[in-house]
Amino acid sequence: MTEQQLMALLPFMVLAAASIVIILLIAFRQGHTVIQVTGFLLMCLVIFAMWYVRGVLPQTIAPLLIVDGFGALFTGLIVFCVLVVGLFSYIYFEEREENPREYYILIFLSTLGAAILTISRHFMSFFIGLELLSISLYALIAYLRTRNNAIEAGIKYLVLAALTSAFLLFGMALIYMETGSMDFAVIAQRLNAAGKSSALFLTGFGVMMVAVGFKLALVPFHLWAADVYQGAPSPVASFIATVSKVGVFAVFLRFCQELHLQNNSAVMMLISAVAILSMISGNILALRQQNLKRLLAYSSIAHFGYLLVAFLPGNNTGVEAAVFYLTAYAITILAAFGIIILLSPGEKDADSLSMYRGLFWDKPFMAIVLTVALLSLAGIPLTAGFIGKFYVLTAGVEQRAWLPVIVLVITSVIGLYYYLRIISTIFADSPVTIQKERSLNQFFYTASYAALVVLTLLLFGIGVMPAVIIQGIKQFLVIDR
Amino acid sequence: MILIWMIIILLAGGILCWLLSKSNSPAIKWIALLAVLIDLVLLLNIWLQHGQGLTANTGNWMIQYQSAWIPSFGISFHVAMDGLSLILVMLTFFLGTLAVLCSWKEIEKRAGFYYFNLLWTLAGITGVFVALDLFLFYFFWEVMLVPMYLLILIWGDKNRRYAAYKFFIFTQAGGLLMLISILALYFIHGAQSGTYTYDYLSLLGTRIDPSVAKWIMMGFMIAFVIKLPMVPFHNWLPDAHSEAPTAGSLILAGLLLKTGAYGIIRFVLPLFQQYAADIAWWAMLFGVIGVIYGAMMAFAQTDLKRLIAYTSVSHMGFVLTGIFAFREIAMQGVIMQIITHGISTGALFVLAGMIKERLHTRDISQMGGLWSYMPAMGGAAMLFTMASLGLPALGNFIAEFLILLGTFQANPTFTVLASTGLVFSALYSLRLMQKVFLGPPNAPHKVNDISGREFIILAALSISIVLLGLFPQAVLDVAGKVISNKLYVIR
Amino acid sequence: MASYSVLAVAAILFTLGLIGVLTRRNVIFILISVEVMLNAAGLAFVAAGARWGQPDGQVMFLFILAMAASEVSVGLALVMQVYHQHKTLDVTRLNVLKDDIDIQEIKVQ
Amino acid sequence: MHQTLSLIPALPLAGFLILSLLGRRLPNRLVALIGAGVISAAAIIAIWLGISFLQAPPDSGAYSVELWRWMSVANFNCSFSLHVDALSLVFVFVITFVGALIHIYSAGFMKHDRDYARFFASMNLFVCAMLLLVMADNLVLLYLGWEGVGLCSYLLIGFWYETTANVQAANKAFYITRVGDTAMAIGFFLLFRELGTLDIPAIQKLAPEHFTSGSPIITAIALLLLAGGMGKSAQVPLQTWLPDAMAGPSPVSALIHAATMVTAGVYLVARMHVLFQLSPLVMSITAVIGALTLFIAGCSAMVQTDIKRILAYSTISQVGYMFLALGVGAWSAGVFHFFTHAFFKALLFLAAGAVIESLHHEHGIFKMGGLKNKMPLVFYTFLAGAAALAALPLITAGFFSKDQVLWYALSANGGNPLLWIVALLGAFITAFYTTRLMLVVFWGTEKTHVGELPGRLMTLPLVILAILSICAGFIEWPHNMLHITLFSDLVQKVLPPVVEAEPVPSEALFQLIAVVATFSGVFVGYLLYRKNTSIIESWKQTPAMVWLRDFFYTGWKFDELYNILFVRPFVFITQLNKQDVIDKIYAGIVSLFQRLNGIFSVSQDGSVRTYVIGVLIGIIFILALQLIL
Repeated sequence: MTEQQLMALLPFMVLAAASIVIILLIAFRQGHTVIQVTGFLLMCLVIFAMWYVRGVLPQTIAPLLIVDGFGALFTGLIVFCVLVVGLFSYIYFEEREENPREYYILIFLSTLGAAILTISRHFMSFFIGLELLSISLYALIAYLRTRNNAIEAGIKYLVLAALTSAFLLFGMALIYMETGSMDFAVIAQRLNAAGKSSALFLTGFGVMMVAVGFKLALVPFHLWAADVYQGAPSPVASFIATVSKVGVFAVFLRFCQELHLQNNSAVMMLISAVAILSMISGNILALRQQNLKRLLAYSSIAHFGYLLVAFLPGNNTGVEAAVFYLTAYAITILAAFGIIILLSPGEKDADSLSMYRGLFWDKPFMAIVLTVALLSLAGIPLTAGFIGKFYVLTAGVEQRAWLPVIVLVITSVIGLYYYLRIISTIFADSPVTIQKERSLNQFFYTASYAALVVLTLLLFGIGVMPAVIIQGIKQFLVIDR
Repeated sequence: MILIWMIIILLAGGILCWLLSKSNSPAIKWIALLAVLIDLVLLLNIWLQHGQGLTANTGNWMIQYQSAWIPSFGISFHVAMDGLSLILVMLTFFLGTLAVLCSWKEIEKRAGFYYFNLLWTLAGITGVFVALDLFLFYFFWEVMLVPMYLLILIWGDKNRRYAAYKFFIFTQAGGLLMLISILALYFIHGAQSGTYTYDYLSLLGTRIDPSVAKWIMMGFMIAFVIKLPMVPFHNWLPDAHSEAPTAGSLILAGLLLKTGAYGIIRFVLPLFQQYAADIAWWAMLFGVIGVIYGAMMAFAQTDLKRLIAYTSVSHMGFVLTGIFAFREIAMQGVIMQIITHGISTGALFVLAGMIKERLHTRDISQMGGLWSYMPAMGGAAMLFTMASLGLPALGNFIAEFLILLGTFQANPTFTVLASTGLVFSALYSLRLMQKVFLGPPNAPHKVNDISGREFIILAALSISIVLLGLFPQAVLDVAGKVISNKLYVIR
Repeated sequence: MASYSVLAVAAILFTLGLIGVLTRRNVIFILISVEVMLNAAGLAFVAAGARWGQPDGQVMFLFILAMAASEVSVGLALVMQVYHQHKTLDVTRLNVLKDDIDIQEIKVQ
Repeated sequence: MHQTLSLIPALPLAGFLILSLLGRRLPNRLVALIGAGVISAAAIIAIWLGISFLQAPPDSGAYSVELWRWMSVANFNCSFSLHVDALSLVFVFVITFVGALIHIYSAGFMKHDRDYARFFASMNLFVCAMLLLVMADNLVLLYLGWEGVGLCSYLLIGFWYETTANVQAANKAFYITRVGDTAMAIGFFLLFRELGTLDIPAIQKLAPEHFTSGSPIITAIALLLLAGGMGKSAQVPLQTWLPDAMAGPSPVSALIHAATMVTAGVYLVARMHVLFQLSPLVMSITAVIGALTLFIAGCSAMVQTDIKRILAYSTISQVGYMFLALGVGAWSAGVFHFFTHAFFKALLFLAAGAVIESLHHEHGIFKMGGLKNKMPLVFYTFLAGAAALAALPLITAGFFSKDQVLWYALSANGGNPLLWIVALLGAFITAFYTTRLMLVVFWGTEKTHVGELPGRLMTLPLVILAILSICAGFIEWPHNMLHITLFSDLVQKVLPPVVEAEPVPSEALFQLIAVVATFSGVFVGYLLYRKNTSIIESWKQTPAMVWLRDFFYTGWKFDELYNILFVRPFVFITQLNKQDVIDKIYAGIVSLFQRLNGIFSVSQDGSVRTYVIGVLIGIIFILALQLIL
């Protein structure tokens, strides 16, 4: 283990340390605020560390991990999301007078899991990261055990997650059986040596797809998404929507990259089929949904369908597109959930659409943020979502993947309808005012508002001046070449 | 650079209005008005500068401005203005000014946000007319959509939600198809020349193999004919027009429809000339169908604004037919039609708005004999109905005459069919006059004639329509050098 | 070749577990069936390791055991809560969260 | 000269602008002064112009002036320019002169109307448009005037717009003429495609070189132009609008629907005679249509009871004479008949207007009667007009023009006996219904009390027109009598002389026959409506006659025919598709997706078991896919 490798792992160590630090703080009877602030600083520290060690990248920590630009990029995105989620969580839990301390342990643990996924190059690290992520998620989802059916959501997620990880393991076992290695690179070599990909390998991959599909909520493994989003506390829901999906997608992308699966017609066929199914059913399911959290769940199903379209080419454009899309998507979804959290009155979440009637005339700021987020999801210009969709389409057209592209277009037209439905509700007359008691801590309100402002500005900024981000992504991605 | 400033002024003005919306002060209106007027003046200045030189050098770009935007995609912020754009932008600002004026009294609640949307729509439209980078074009194409949607959604009439959805979704559906086509073009050109760019001027040279080209062109065409609108893609129009507030209808009819025609002229014909020639027959056919179908629908309507909306369908049918005749005369006619239809139909919508303000209904069966209450408005209405049925000495006649004259050389049969549109237009126009202004007086209460502000609006419109009818050459010259370009016409 | 037959056994086990998950209504039994599936996967790993004469298979199995344990512990905690709140362990009774589309259609004139 | 030329249409235009913009603020007296003044001024200028034209004809044969370049696109150029030759001059004179008289008359006639200004504005606009029509040097400008007069006719027929019937009459007039106009426009397009220009002088020069006589293309062009003319001039089958057009005030009927506008068709055909001469077929069609029209309309005129409708039908039939003349190639005869007809028909309408006004807006002739002594001046002027209409020989203008028409219908090489017989029959009918009108209205017993008599403003024009309808004919005598042919000398600067077919039968004989026909018409009229009216009573019992009367009365049932053929089907279809059928498609799509949504969300039933099944399906699906590939 060279010193450089240690250096490269520094951010992840900090991340791991974070949860321990929190445990200690709790042991020392520190209050919510302290923990919150510490957590915030630690996350900033992670990002700083990432920036600090960028020089030594890429580093391979054989056999399990590889820290390269790719990983750094996704980790950065994940940590950013956690920062925002954490910020929102404070108010959310303060208003519910729950004891939120352990919440932070769990959230940092699962973040660590996601982070490990982004840098894993081996089935074991893949598996460990995934389980770290999901096991802490079970607890997180059910964290507010007395409230809006969190438990039910938790059980559902638990059963299905456990089931699918069994599939994952079995698939891994099959591939291991076939290739005699769990190291992505080695597997790739063996496969090339074998020439054509064997049935056993394909089966294995297919079985693994179940787990991946589950975590990314791809059709037909998407059924849990809506219930869990609805049942889980809003911050956790946003966490699932962003962090866990980013992490899993990262490792999936790396896996396919390493094995050059994009050249494997069977796999591509499978993936595009899944993509098309997800786009269609996601959008159709959302059409008449009245519950905002469920609706976001469905739209996220559709969006990961779009994302797979970008994923299809497997060339640089594809990866860039995917990363960019994820970034835009994460920011958008965080903004949307931020609004939900801030509007949620103490007892329950503000998830029924009727609560947003005429919001614009009551709380213009929030309404604008939400509207921008929705427009971004719908992919309307001036917002990041548009550039994202544009990027994805570019990748798709470049690959001449006409069928998925056409489906993408048609479904996003269908999708327009429900985004417009929310927007028209927001701008409808006769506003209903959501009365919600201001909690004591004004500071965190301003902080959250600030966060929302930042997110919105980011949405616009990326939408109008995407060049900066794209350049950044490119630079990071060249690191691992 | 000046072009950018025009757009920026509108955007900034809009934001300013919005910021002031808390204090529901009259200043808002004035700011909006000022913003548009400044642009109008700037543009007039440009015309005076380049208008003459224009005739000399064959349709070159008067003004160009280009700066990198998203270099990694070869997207640049490239705007330019030639005769065609000049005319259309002129129309934009002219109607924009009137739109602000006719919202003056109509919009009381949430004025700030209203003018924000109004100005941003105008900005988007302006952008569409000057963009020379396909990505930028698409960008503006969508930008003008959202504020328009909000205009309909918030300040619209009873059935506004439905109309707003329909408007947005129809346009977006077309837009995305266009986006795909743009991308395909981008890659094909890149593969050929090695430089990946969205720049219109460099894409012009692209050679595309026929099988693909047909599809790519279809992408563009569908987007544009939905906006135009062409039967059977016209269904968003009657709802949007009839539900939108007066200014909204004015902008929809006067400007948004024109973006479709502009798109076809600017992009489809030059980029895919021979393939455009292949579909010419079908396009003209649908144009003719539009002329007749729209007229018949208009004749049946009882909702004043719906009626006018369907007349737009009919008039735009002439545009489609004229464009695909590939004759210079017809193309000039199309340009004239774009302008004059904008003015005449816009004026009719303004009048409809005024009537609605007074009678609180759009149902013409509840009107009648209004002339005896408001002779002045009646006179104006007479003028514009006559314009819309193509009475000589008014602009629309020049347009339709030139279109038909040119089209006849391309396809006599369709021209004859389209000419029946002249008869049909007489049918619905006179029916409109009869139901609304003539016949036994039938008004719930005493309604008073037009106010000073309304007089200014109507006077401006009337004068321009008459001038266009008597001295069209001024316009024809500006557009002429662009149109006579071999890209647009078959000699 | 032996390893393949072992793999076959694993596959059968896996399927049995899956069937269990499908047929059982009681949360606890479902969890147990999942355990069976996990162990089937573990067995497959061992078989694979045996085939290539590597220890990795066993190592992986250990990981699986650890994970399974932690999973079950969290799972049981949740189960307790479920029983506490709903006075039942029948998963099919846990269906408060679902799509209830109230037919609010846009008017199509 | 150029300025004066442009002044002629410019003055009425100015009048229109002033009156329409601030007419409502001006006192009636001033309005009348402006309205009538501008036209009179234009008339004076026109007369002066005519005189100078006669004294020193321009070597080009026409005064012309280009005001500005209107449109020039590619090879299509047309300028806004006026062109006055002998033919135009005749029309300009009639339009301005008769127009001026009618304006003066209106000043008195309309004085009780609250929309005084609007009336004069529209009238001025009409005169302006009509002048542009006849002075245009290219067909586009002509079309401008053409549509302009259409508009004014629409405005003035529906002048009393508060009565729905009037508005409908106005619409009807506009629709039907519009049909003709559209045909004409198509003719223009065709012409442009062939010759590449729409300038009238150019056409007259190019056409003979370009077209071979009787070629289908020239026939098509001529036919289309003719259709336009038929629309405006109310020739069969587009005549049905004119009788209804009587809904307008009487001066309007006099000016637009008798003297000027309805003869626009005559002008067009005469103006485009080059094209028509190239297509003998169309020439004969024109003649036949003229003959048909004059007969059909004459029959209807015999049984009308509304004084104005009688005159309206007689107008149609007189214009039919003009078309007949043009059709057989007797150009100057046709134009000459227009010339005389303008005077006496305008006179008749104005006089009728005076009668109606004095009888409290009573239109039915059988409610009138015995006015001979009650309003003598109107009676004498009316008599003069009626005599001219009936073409009493040698003492009326009508005779001189109609005689020529009859004669050439037979003798011109385009003519033939059949046409002549029909025309003769027409002459008989005309004489008959004129007599009937006179007798019923002015003789017999008074049935309605006579109100105030027309003032000086109204009587003066009557007198002038009466004189003219007697004397206007003396400038052109049948050439077998004394040899005065001023008129034909003038117009034959433009129009070709009539070509007579050989051998020419003895003219006097046929003139005699015609005279006999006329007098017999008068006599029959006298017999039926004065001598013993019992015959009519007996006819009222016989169903055949009743049916015939009804058939004629309704204008040969053309309206019903058109209702069944065009109006009802059109309205039916449009009403059928009121809710755009295409909209259904999109509605269908929407509901389809809403159904799909319903179906999909069944899977979201919240039970873990379902979700596990979902996973199972997924894995099966995946493996199946793997197997397939």
